Amino acid sequence: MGIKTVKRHGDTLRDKLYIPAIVSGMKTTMRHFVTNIKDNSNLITKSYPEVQPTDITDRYRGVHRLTKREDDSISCVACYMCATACPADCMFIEATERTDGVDEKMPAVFNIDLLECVFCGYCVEACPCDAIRMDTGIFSFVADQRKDFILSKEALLANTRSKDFSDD
Amino acid sequence: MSNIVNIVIDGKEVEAEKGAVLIDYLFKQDIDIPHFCYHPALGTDGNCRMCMVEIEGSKRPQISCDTPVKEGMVVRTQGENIEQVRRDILELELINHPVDCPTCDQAGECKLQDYYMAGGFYESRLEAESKVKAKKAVDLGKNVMLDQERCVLCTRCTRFTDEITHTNELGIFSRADHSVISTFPGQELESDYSMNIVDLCPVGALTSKDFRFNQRVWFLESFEAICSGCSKGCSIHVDHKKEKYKDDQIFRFRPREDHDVNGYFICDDGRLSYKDENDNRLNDASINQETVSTKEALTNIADVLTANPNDTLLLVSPFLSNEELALIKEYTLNNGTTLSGYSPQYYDESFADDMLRTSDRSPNRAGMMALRINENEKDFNELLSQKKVIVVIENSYFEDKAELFKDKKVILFSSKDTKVKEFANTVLPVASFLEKDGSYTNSESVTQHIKSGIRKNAPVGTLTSLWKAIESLSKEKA
Amino acid sequence: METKIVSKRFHIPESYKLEVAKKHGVYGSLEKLFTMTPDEVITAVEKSNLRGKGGGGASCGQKWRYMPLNDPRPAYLIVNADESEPGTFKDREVMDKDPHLLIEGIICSSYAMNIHTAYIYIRGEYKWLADRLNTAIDEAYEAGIIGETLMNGACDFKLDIVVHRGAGAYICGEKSALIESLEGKRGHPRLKPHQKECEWYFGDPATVNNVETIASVPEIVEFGYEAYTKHGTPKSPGTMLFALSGPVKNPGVYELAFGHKMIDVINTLGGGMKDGKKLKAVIPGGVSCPILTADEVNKAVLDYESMWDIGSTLGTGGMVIIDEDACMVEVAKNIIEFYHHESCGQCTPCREGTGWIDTILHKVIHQQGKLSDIDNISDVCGTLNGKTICVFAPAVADIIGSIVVKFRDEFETYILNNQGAEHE
Amino acid sequence: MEFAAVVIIFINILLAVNLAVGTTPIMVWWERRVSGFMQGRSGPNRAHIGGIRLGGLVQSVADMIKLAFKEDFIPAFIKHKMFFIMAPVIMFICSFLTVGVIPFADRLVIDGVTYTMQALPIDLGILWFLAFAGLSVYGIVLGGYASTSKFGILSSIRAIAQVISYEASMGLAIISMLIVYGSVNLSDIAEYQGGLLFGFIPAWGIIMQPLAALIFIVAAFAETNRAPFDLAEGESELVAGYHTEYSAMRFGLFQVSEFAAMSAASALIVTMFFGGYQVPWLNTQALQENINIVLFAMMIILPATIYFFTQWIKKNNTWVDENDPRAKESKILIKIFKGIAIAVVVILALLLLFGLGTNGTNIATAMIQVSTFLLKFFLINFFFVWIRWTLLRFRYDQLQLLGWKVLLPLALLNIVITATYVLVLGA
Repeated sequence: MGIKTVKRHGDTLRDKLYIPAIVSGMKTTMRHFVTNIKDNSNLITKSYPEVQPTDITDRYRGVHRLTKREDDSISCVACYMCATACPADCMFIEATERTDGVDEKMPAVFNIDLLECVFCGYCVEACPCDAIRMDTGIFSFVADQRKDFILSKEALLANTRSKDFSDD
Repeated sequence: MSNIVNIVIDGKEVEAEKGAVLIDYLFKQDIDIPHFCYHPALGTDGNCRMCMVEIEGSKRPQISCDTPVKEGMVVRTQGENIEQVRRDILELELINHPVDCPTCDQAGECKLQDYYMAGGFYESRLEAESKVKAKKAVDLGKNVMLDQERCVLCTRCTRFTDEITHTNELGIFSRADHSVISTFPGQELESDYSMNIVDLCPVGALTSKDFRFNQRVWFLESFEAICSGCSKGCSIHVDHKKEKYKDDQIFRFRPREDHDVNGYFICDDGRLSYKDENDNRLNDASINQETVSTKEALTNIADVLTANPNDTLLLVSPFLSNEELALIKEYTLNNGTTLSGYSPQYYDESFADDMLRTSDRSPNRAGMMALRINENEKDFNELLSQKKVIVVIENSYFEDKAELFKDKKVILFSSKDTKVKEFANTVLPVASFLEKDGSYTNSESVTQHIKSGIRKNAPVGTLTSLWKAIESLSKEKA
Repeated sequence: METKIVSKRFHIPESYKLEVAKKHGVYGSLEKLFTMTPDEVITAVEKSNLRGKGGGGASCGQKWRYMPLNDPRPAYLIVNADESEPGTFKDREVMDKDPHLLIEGIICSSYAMNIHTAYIYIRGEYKWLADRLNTAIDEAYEAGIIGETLMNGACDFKLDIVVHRGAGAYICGEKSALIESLEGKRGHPRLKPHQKECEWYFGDPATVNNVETIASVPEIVEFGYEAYTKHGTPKSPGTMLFALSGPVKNPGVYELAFGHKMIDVINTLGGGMKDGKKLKAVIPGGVSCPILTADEVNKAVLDYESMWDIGSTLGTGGMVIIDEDACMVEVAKNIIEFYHHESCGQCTPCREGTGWIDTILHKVIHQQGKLSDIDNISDVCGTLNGKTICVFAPAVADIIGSIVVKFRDEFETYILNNQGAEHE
Repeated sequence: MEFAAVVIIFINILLAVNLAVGTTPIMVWWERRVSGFMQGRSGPNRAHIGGIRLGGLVQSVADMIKLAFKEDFIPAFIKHKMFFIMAPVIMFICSFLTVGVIPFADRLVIDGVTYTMQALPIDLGILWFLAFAGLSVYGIVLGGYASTSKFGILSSIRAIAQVISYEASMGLAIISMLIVYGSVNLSDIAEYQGGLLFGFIPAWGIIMQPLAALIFIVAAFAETNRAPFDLAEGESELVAGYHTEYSAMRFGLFQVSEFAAMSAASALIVTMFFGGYQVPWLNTQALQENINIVLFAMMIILPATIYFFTQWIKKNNTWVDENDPRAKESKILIKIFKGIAIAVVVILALLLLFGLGTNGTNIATAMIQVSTFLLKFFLINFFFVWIRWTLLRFRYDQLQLLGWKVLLPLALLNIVITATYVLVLGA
């Protein structure tokens, strides 16, 4: 095997002086500054909300939605896996007997408090039924009361998959 | 001591009792042997074949639940061979199991699930559509639901009804992989102990109608307590949970193994008595029906008690702990008040049976008797007519006898919102049975201690702390 | 070739009737019996090395010795007539053609073990045989052969015989399941005891014997064990009823002394294969024994030890002959369907394993098979073997496992060609 | 007192106050937009009053209003309420007073009376600066300590150690400058830098004493808690350091004093090392002599600059939605700037046409010098911002290492060399 000696970086006088590195860094920032101030049309910043983003990818974790089965009924079986996985404790579920014969359990209440949600997507990973997804592409949610940020089961069911996303 | 023999378990030499069931011995050694059908209360049945161990000298792996301990036995509970055998059998166990843990109440305390996760069968070799289908939600009658698909046919439930309750409601029907557990036609589960089969069931086939879908078990916290449903004082686990934004709430009682008191089981009434703890709570102190602070009520009570100590009757109840009773008893001795423990309303002859249930539906009458607190009816009635101040402490005797309060000053300590409140001059809420620590003596003179794990949002003081406050207030006045 | 001991009256018309049978010497052994002590009878049976004919081949005398002596509890003899194995139909012949021989055997055995009640647990489907037995027993009662005394007072020994019809479960042929069933419970085999002991019927000692075994006892009593051990081989003395079924010219039950070559029996008594087809395989003793290929059949000798040597067992002696036309996949499917249906569902491996193999073979037959299915079947057979309470599951593992191993090529071809007649 | 004196004193104080406080919104805006452009973002550009955004400057106004009207919240766990309240005030006053001694122009002579162009005409200029710059750390210490928060305490400790470390080097760097200038009066120092070195190089501090300049500038960064030495704030470790628990205008005061301190440091750096109010090669005398030429040059340069600026506005100051008032801003601004250009040209032309007189010449000179000073001042401030968005924050041990093991010996060495040079060659 033998031992490979890696030369320690930053030991030369030039490195120790700091000045050359600082100057080159300042050159870089200044170059950006000058370029952008000369012509600011190439800035990455969009003038939101007049200009809406067009580059939200399929992996973007937007506001949640509850999916439906083929017969248009709720997929969720109220297993609480999402609530268990949730690091923010923002999911409030109450289960009930399901009587339509599709399954035996479903949520009576399924609330997500968006103010507490950290959008980590663990609930989506945890769901064994693919019942909760974050593919709505909704990145902006506004309300003027705290209670309006609590999404109910109906609201979550009403959310749909973003049309911008590719069909996979 | 010839009963003790030397055996070797996983290469370790140990001593064991000759003739004992090997699996019992392994449990005692904290060796976890997967098993479904074996249960110490129900004995060996040997049908699940999960508890296989290797025993040197025998050609094939043996089930440890049907192997008596013998001198010189060399047992292996680990190793590639035996684990492969367990995996094989577990795979068969799962081959027709719906694996619907998400909707199964047992998930989290399910043995099959544990073994499944440990074994890592994330893919079945049998396709889902080939699985044998059976009925999913069968109402077995009293308090129990059955899911025939999830059943592993360990027959613990049928053996419970056959051997423990002798009610024989359950049986196995059909053959091979179509075998299902069910009640006999036209029969329902009627036993007063039927919910024990929910605990016995190692999988989610039998679930409690009461607890069904209420909570996932891994959210629950638990502490050890006793049941206050009758003077048997069965040992229980109290499963409770303080949900976000909600108050601490009890979700279920589970029996706790206690060979001095109840063995492995409790009755259904006791099990469902947790509802009394959650419902109908008294939270606010009041003086003459007006809500006041605890402090004001305490001052008021101290005033009344110091004013007429000789004209005061304290009525305690067998729902109080030994410590509380002793405290009040000491108070009466020091202050000249009189004390009674008259509480005939807790007797219910129809409740008793020859298993666990007793006719006295209060947990601590034996403790009250040990403190020599008078329960005599005649004495009580005499005192009641003489005394002008009646202090009722957690005693429901006056629930339907409010007319006895005429011309009297009534002080009520209660954890329940009772009708007596309307006739009482001063009302003070106290912590309920499971919210306080204390010891209780059951009808068989076994004293058990509760250390409460419940944390309410707005804690109401325990009787002990409130009473001490009253005592010190009284002293200030004197 | 045949040695007729049990079947000596089979050819006589109406031999099931008491007077006909009596004319031909039934109950002849009893006179000698009453002169013997019970212990002498057991010793004689022990020395004759009479083996259980129900499939296990355990020594009958030894089994009798397990009955506790001087026990205050009543003892029971239970005759296992729950003959439900495909390919086995010898007990039927005994009960059909010579029921009085069975009664005679019961008398001898009960006398030997001081038993006053004997049960004949008969398969539910054998309704007419149960009737025939009942008629015979009634005749025997009437004639005073059994009842308060034996042979009209020749011996002061009370004996009752009761015929009990099962509800048609194969597993009730297993002795402990049979007793459970007889006790009125679900027919689940019991856990095996840890030392050699007798069976327990409602907590009382009992012994369970096969019909043919019991029917062999009078011969030993009457002529002594020396006469019996003259037949057969030193280790497997005596005779056995062999049943031949399948595409042979003369299928049927033949009593043979042990030690004949299997191929000879098929070719002479069986008259050879029908339509000149070639022999492909034989399942030697009811379908629960490992299958023998044609080559093995040529080597096979009909006694317990020789059969064990070639990796099979003699079982009940019911030989199922399979000719070249038969598809082994379908044979296996047919057999597993039977086992799947008959598994009692008590032990996990058997309950789920039989169903699983059935499902796999169903898929194979319906042209959805994969080559990995063959290994899956072998795997399941491995799990079934030796991990259950009774020997039902090992029997499944034996027959299915041996078919899959010995005819693997055929399975592979079947799956790959995706052919085979549609089964629907 | 004469009217002129009142006006001049008033102007001086106004300049000082504006430099200390009034520049804060501008600096905030400056910081945001410069950092934006450096990072390829645009920075604030939405807030507007009737469509006028002034490139985002209005956002700073909005922020100011917000801070002023926000609830003044003191957490319940704070025990030393007085210290808590005093801390931002101390810090603000110290930073604010520092600017007072900066000369904005040469001594102005009106009607034969000489006026010093300083808000606080004190002779001890540099010492005053050192005193108050050092004192202002008390604000941080008190604030952090009174916050009853571990972040605040940690921040206070860091701030103390940091200020002590760098105060030493800074003082020593100044000493070497004093040896050169021979005075502590900032007006004298600025005046000195009007001369030429070897006859052609402006005698600026930075040219005479580059090492001292470097040390001073680095130390000034540390003194003012600016990146890369903003360990007292250290968002990544300390949330916001000493002002974690502050809100509303108390927080605003901290913010203002930070920028005031920065302004003061900039002003001092300009005065000490970049010639103060001096226009290179044109000292006061030269300016006064050639005032007409200078004005004429300005008459050409200013409109030209404004022309290019309007071109830039036209190109870059746009808005996506044409119906929005903000879309019309460019046109308005261009008109205003054109108006300014015309007005300047007209005024300058009139001045040139009718002559200035002595007082007029002096006032014009002072105005040019004030403008020069402000230009330099803003450039140094830009440098501050530039450094902040380029360099990473130092680690704490690196900070101390740099202070004690590098800057301090260098400063001492510099003093020795300077002193030797001065001794050997004579003053």
